[in-house]
Amino acid sequence: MGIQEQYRSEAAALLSSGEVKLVIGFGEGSTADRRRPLFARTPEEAQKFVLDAACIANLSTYLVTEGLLSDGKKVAVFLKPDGIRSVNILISEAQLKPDQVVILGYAIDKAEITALEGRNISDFSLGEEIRSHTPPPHILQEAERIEEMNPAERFEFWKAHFSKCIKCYACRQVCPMCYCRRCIVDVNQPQWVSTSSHTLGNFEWNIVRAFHLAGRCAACGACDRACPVNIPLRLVNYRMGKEVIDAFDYCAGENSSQKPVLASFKQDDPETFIL
Amino acid sequence: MSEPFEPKIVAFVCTYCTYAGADLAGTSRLKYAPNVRIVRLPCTGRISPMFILKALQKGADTVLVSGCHPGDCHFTAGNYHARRRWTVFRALLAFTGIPEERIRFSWVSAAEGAKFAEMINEITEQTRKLGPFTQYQELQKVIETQSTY
Amino acid sequence: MAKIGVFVCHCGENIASMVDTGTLVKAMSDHPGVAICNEYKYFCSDPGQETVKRAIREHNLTGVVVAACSPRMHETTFRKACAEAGLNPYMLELANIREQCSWVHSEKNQATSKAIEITRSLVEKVKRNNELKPISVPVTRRALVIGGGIAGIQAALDIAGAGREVVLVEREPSIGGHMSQLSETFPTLDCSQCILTPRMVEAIQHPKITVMTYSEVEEVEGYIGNFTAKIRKKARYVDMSKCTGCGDCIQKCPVKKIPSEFECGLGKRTAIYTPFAQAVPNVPVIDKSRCTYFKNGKCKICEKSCQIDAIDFEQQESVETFEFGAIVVATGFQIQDTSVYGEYGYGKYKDVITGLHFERLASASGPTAGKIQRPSDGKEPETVVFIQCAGSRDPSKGVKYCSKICCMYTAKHAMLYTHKHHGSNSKIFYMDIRAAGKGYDEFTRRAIEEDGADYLRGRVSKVFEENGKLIVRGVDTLLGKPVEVAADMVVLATAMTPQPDAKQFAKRIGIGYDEYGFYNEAHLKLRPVETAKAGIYLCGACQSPKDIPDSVAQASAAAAKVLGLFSREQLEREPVVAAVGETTCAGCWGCVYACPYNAIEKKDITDRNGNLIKQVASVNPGLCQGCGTCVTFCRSNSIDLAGFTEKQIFAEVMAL
Amino acid sequence: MTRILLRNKLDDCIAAWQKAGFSVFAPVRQHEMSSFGEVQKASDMAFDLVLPERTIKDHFFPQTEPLIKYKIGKQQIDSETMTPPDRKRVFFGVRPCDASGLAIDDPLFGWDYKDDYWFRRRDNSVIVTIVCTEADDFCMCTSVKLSPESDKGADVMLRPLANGAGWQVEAVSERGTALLETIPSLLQENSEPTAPVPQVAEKFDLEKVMEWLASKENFESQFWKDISLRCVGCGSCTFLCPTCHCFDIQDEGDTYAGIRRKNWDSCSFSLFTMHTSGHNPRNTQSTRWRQRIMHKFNYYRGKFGVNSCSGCGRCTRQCPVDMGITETLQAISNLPR
Amino acid sequence: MIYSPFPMRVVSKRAEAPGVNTLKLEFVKEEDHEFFKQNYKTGMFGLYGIFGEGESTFCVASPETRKDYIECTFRQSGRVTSTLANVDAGDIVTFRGPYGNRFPIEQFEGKNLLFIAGGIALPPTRSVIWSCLDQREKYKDVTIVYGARTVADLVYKDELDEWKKRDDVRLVLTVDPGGETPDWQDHVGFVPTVLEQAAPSPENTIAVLCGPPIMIKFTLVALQKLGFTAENVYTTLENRMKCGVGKCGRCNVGSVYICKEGPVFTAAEVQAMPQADL
Repeated sequence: MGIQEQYRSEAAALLSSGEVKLVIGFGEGSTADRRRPLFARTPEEAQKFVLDAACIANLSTYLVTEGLLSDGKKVAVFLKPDGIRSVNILISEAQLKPDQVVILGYAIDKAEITALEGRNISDFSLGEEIRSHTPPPHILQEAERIEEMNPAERFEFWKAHFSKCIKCYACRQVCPMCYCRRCIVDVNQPQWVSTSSHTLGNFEWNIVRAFHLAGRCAACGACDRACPVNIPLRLVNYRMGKEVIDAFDYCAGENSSQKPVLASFKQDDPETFIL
Repeated sequence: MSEPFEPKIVAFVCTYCTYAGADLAGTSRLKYAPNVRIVRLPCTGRISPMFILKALQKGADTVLVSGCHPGDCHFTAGNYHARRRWTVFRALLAFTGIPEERIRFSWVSAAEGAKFAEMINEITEQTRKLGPFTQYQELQKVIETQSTY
Repeated sequence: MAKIGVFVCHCGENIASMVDTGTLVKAMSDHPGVAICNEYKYFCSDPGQETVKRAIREHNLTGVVVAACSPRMHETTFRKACAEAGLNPYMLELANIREQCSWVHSEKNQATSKAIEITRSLVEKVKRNNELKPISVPVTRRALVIGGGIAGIQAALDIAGAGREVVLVEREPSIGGHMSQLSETFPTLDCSQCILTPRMVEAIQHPKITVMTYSEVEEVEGYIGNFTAKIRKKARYVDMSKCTGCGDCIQKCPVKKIPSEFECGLGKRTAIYTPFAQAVPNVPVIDKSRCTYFKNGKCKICEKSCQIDAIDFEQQESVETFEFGAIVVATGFQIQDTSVYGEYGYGKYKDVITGLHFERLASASGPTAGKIQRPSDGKEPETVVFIQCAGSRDPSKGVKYCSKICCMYTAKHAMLYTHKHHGSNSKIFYMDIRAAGKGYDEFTRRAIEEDGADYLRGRVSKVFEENGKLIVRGVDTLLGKPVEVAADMVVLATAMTPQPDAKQFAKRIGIGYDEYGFYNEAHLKLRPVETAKAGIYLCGACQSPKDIPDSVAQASAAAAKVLGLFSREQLEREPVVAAVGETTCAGCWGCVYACPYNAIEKKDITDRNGNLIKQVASVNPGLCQGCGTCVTFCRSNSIDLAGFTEKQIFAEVMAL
Repeated sequence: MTRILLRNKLDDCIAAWQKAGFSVFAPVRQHEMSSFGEVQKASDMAFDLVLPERTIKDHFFPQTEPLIKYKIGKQQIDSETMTPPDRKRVFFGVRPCDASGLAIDDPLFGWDYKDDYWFRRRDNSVIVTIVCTEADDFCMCTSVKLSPESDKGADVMLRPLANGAGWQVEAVSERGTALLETIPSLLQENSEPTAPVPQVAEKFDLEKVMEWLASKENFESQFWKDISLRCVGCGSCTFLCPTCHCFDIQDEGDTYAGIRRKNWDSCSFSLFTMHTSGHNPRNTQSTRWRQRIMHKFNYYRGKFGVNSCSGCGRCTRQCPVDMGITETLQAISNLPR
Repeated sequence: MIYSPFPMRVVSKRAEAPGVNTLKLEFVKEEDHEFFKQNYKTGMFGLYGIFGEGESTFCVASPETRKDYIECTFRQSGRVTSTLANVDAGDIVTFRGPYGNRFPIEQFEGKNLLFIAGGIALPPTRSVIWSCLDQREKYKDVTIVYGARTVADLVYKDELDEWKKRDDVRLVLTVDPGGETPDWQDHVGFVPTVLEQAAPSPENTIAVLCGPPIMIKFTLVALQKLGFTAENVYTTLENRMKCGVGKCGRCNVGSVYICKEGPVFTAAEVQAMPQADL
């Protein structure tokens, strides 16, 4: 039995036994190479689940949908390691209760897809894997290319990209970490971040979002994929993740009991740049 | 003829250490460059990255952020939290093309009037060398003109 | 719209000579929202304040900016003035155009335009100020005094004398501190023990004072009026409630050769001991590290000797928690480790000693019963060389500051020595004689003129032994000649330094300290006994080197501050505290972790039927100290800090 | 016999238009994104696109538009109305669906109160469409009763020649005729065959959809909740839509001056209809998605006689969760009656 | 240009209730005033603004019979209203409008009028009330039923007194249970209940009903019970608006643009709208 069939029947069993009220997985998409999030509430619907190497979205986003978990019932969700990492972060930020999430874990290695052992978040110890996780080579190369630029070149690079931003907030909406009920860009007293999508306002928005994700990003790349104007958002999030690892030896989502990196400190944190 | 460049430096400081240090520079009648504008906050912990960003947009050529030395925070740990934020924010700005010299961080205690004065002179001088921070300022100018479409 | 009054102070010439106040007034008069802008020579004066008050009333002002000195100087003055004129005192901002403008710049145009920018950004801020009300918090009217030296004892007695409870904590087995080690005290030469012991006894017998010796303050939490302190009582192995202080156990203890700390190693003590004869409480402790029973499991002679079964080898250390309203820190000092002066031979030659050793030698209760004897051979020294500033005022090896007491005690030592040993010869190497204080100069003169102390102005370069004598080689700068003195004993006036753990302790209780570890007062001149942390006060040598009169005076001052605080049941606090916007709080608890005061709690939001809707953060305004760390953390901007709100600072930045 | 414009004449053509005072815009690829941008020569243009990622709407209803500049003074606030630049523009290589989008929005911006910002640009622009020769999986113009060769919203329509050497040229409006008069020498009489128009299958039965939407009882149907479950509430479908026209007005500035701006807004955003009282008529994603569909295929038609969709398919093409109008309307037309 | 507002001078500000203020505004420019005089009819609304903060939508609370000035009453809540609440006489604010449709008061001529309002919704009603009272002879009986949560929340207290004194107006005042003060003389109870007790005749009567959605809902039931038909009940809707001129796409309920086809509707028209979107 392939993993797809295995998970279909497992999802169906979870639903029919009443253990979970909902299974969030993937279904066929509008084209042959697309997969779309699929929500199954009945064992029959669970038969529509698809699980293959095209299932790259991070479905943990849906776990923070307002009101979804407020009834205390459980939800099962198909997650790759980056999704599991997101769940760890969400638990550590009190957005999820560990016992409300059943994880149907899987991993994709090129075209191969394998099932992950364990159903509860505590079954997954991702620490080492995440630490040694490197982004796809093209991202890494691009990030290095930017690091090698001088500030003016870097600015031009981002100016070109951010000038395209239309503030559709797709990056925010697909991001599991963007669960705020009111985003800072929607705060108008005072209006720290302008809603206008001129380049300066776009810099503001993208910098603020990157800062808010620093030390919290699960590196799932959802923002990057969602961006309709192809801004390489992943690069800046990758850079932030690298910074917190290098500076504070902190890797977001290693486990679910971390303290937020920017709400904690060590007395001997590096401060070479401070006069 | 354009006017000679006078750097604009915006400083966000905590009231217990650096602000007091700046006061001490005053009571000691130390002289320093008049290019700095101080925004007083209770603690470095209150200094949000948004302040720095807005100051840069509003025409600051350099932003200075300063507070109590580690261990000396009036609020015990505000500066430790601030330090982490600065580390991250600084890296972020650098990655998006803002030269690191444009944002300066320091610890200045209430007793370090002289350090404050020297530092302002040094930052002013350095900013003079760097020239105006045109990158955001030019984007700001674009906003103020009519629609480009 | 806002009606802001701007008042530009000349501060005499202090501001007006560098800032063109006329230009400033004109600029501010043209600023949107400014209803009136005046200038005056001294706004802090009565007529100046009257002007402000009148303007508030006449123009119905909604906010006031006084462009003058630092808010650290006169914020309170003008807040009061606003309140008297019926304007909420928090609708005031001070634009600092003196300390941070006129005094530090030398070019008038630039200073003026800077003053304009400073003032207008604060006008924009004040437009967005909110009316605030001071927060009332209850005051626990019990004080914690940390340190049982003369300063701590005095503070405790003063507070208790006014009828308030005090817990006096001392980490040594007895209170008394350094003063109990001294022989006679300058400038009156009365016996230190004689004047101290009655105070020690008074303290321990006082119904309002709980003396906790052999105890340390482990942790302090809370805020002014509401501190909680954990105090660790070390195991004494002697039941204090039973012990009569008969001393039988000490007599019988077989371990007798332990160098006594109290005697600076010049005398010996037993494993079960009281540090000195007049110890208060007069209850011995067992030095666990030296006790044969604790080392080998056998002995217990003391237990057998005790007729009332006061020895308790099973005693455990315990931690007690108390609530306090105020804390007086009087943790004292230590003397500097003189071994840094290798050239003086301290540690190498037994007869090179410190001033404190000398005190013990001179003390009637000391190891030599008051006879000045050489530690090496017990002989009475013929010639004693005193080296002043052996540590103080020496930035290269010692400390930069003056330890303040050395000139006096050296003179005293010379005197005592002469009194006890006629025909003796004291030679004192000094840099200056600093004898400012009542009767002090007379005292040093007496040493020179009546008791023949020989003062040599100059530094000592080397002390070495030759033929059983200590050769002190130095220079007499007045004569401009090198000198060599063959001495029998050399006494170093070592520097007074903070306690070895002073910095760690300061961090534990949340007060500031200087580069050495002396504790910082809130203001050197105007608030010398307060720390920056409200409700914690300082006295004695933990703040800076002090002699006994100064320590006692400061102790009484700290006590007065404590009593002032305790005069009310409620305390009004600055309303600069954070508050959470519950509708937008996402409940990520970052603020909870970030808060240095544990002032943020989780709060349940329920619907009308009591069902939990969500949890949000909630700030306890009593605990919040207003640092704003939580505000900066909050991603959804759901927390704000009164007095420094996001709106205010945004406006301030946008006006720059 | 018809006139054709040869591809190798395009540089001359651009030059001629520029000489006549036009700025020329065409699909371009810049910074990893395709959109309409100003071009100087033919090689700047990206012809190989089925459709640029960004719509031509950007140039008529920009994402952020300054309306009024104000200065805050002590006694008064000076304000100055800002207007779009008065420049003549040719949009070359517009796809019929994008051009239709403009035509669809015209009545909205024109009814009763005329939106000068839109019409000043419309009146100064000439739209040169190129009939599609390719369609992708997402194209759905035929489903909304338009076609790859629709001339709606166009001033000049070009049909690619089968040999790829150029286009057959046809003016479909007065403005178009006038534009062609600036390049008479570049056009030649010819009767080359044109490339075939792609067959775009109809993906749903529009009549059935409209009927279902018009029926009141369906407004509260569970259908809306089910179909929109995965919608994450971003605005990418609306912002990339050639007909979506919702906006916000915001003041942006500092203490002394600022600009009142008109910025794109989206009915997908949860705060879009939030009252200050906290009441939100459309407080769930399903009601917002319903609004979007209803607005496009029921309300708009009720008001202006036309559906507010030109079938470009961008909403689906760009959706991060693979939603879009097509899927919803397909589902509606497949609902059992 | 379409989004350019008229500058207006604040003549006076009056505090009505906690957080509720009335501004009286006059036109700075005569041509703007002319435009207003020609176009304003009772029921229309405008966008009141302050440069630097933005614009906020509410009705014109002054009647079409008094066009020398504009009055508006609003509750302080958002960024704009908070700033508007802080203006003083002499300050300049802006007004864009008048927009929307109107109460067709000439169709009300010769009929009895019943005005029902709750809380902060008296302002739009007040515009119609005065428009009718200023030509009192054209209408028959006038009844006003007004309720608020507490006594303090009642707005236009002076005018309530004035109406109370008039013998050609029947004023029924009420506050919600618990909202009364010791010296409260009038009714205690919710508007629908008090309305039923007051029992105005539906005969030849037009009802104008304004209030929060929940009050409208229950009051409509009460009116039906009393025999009113939905066609004879007028109300006004206030949705979030940004443009006011049918462009920004925010205010529509179904195919109706509140800003253009509204804000005044008969209850029958409102009932035809998709209720869930209200």
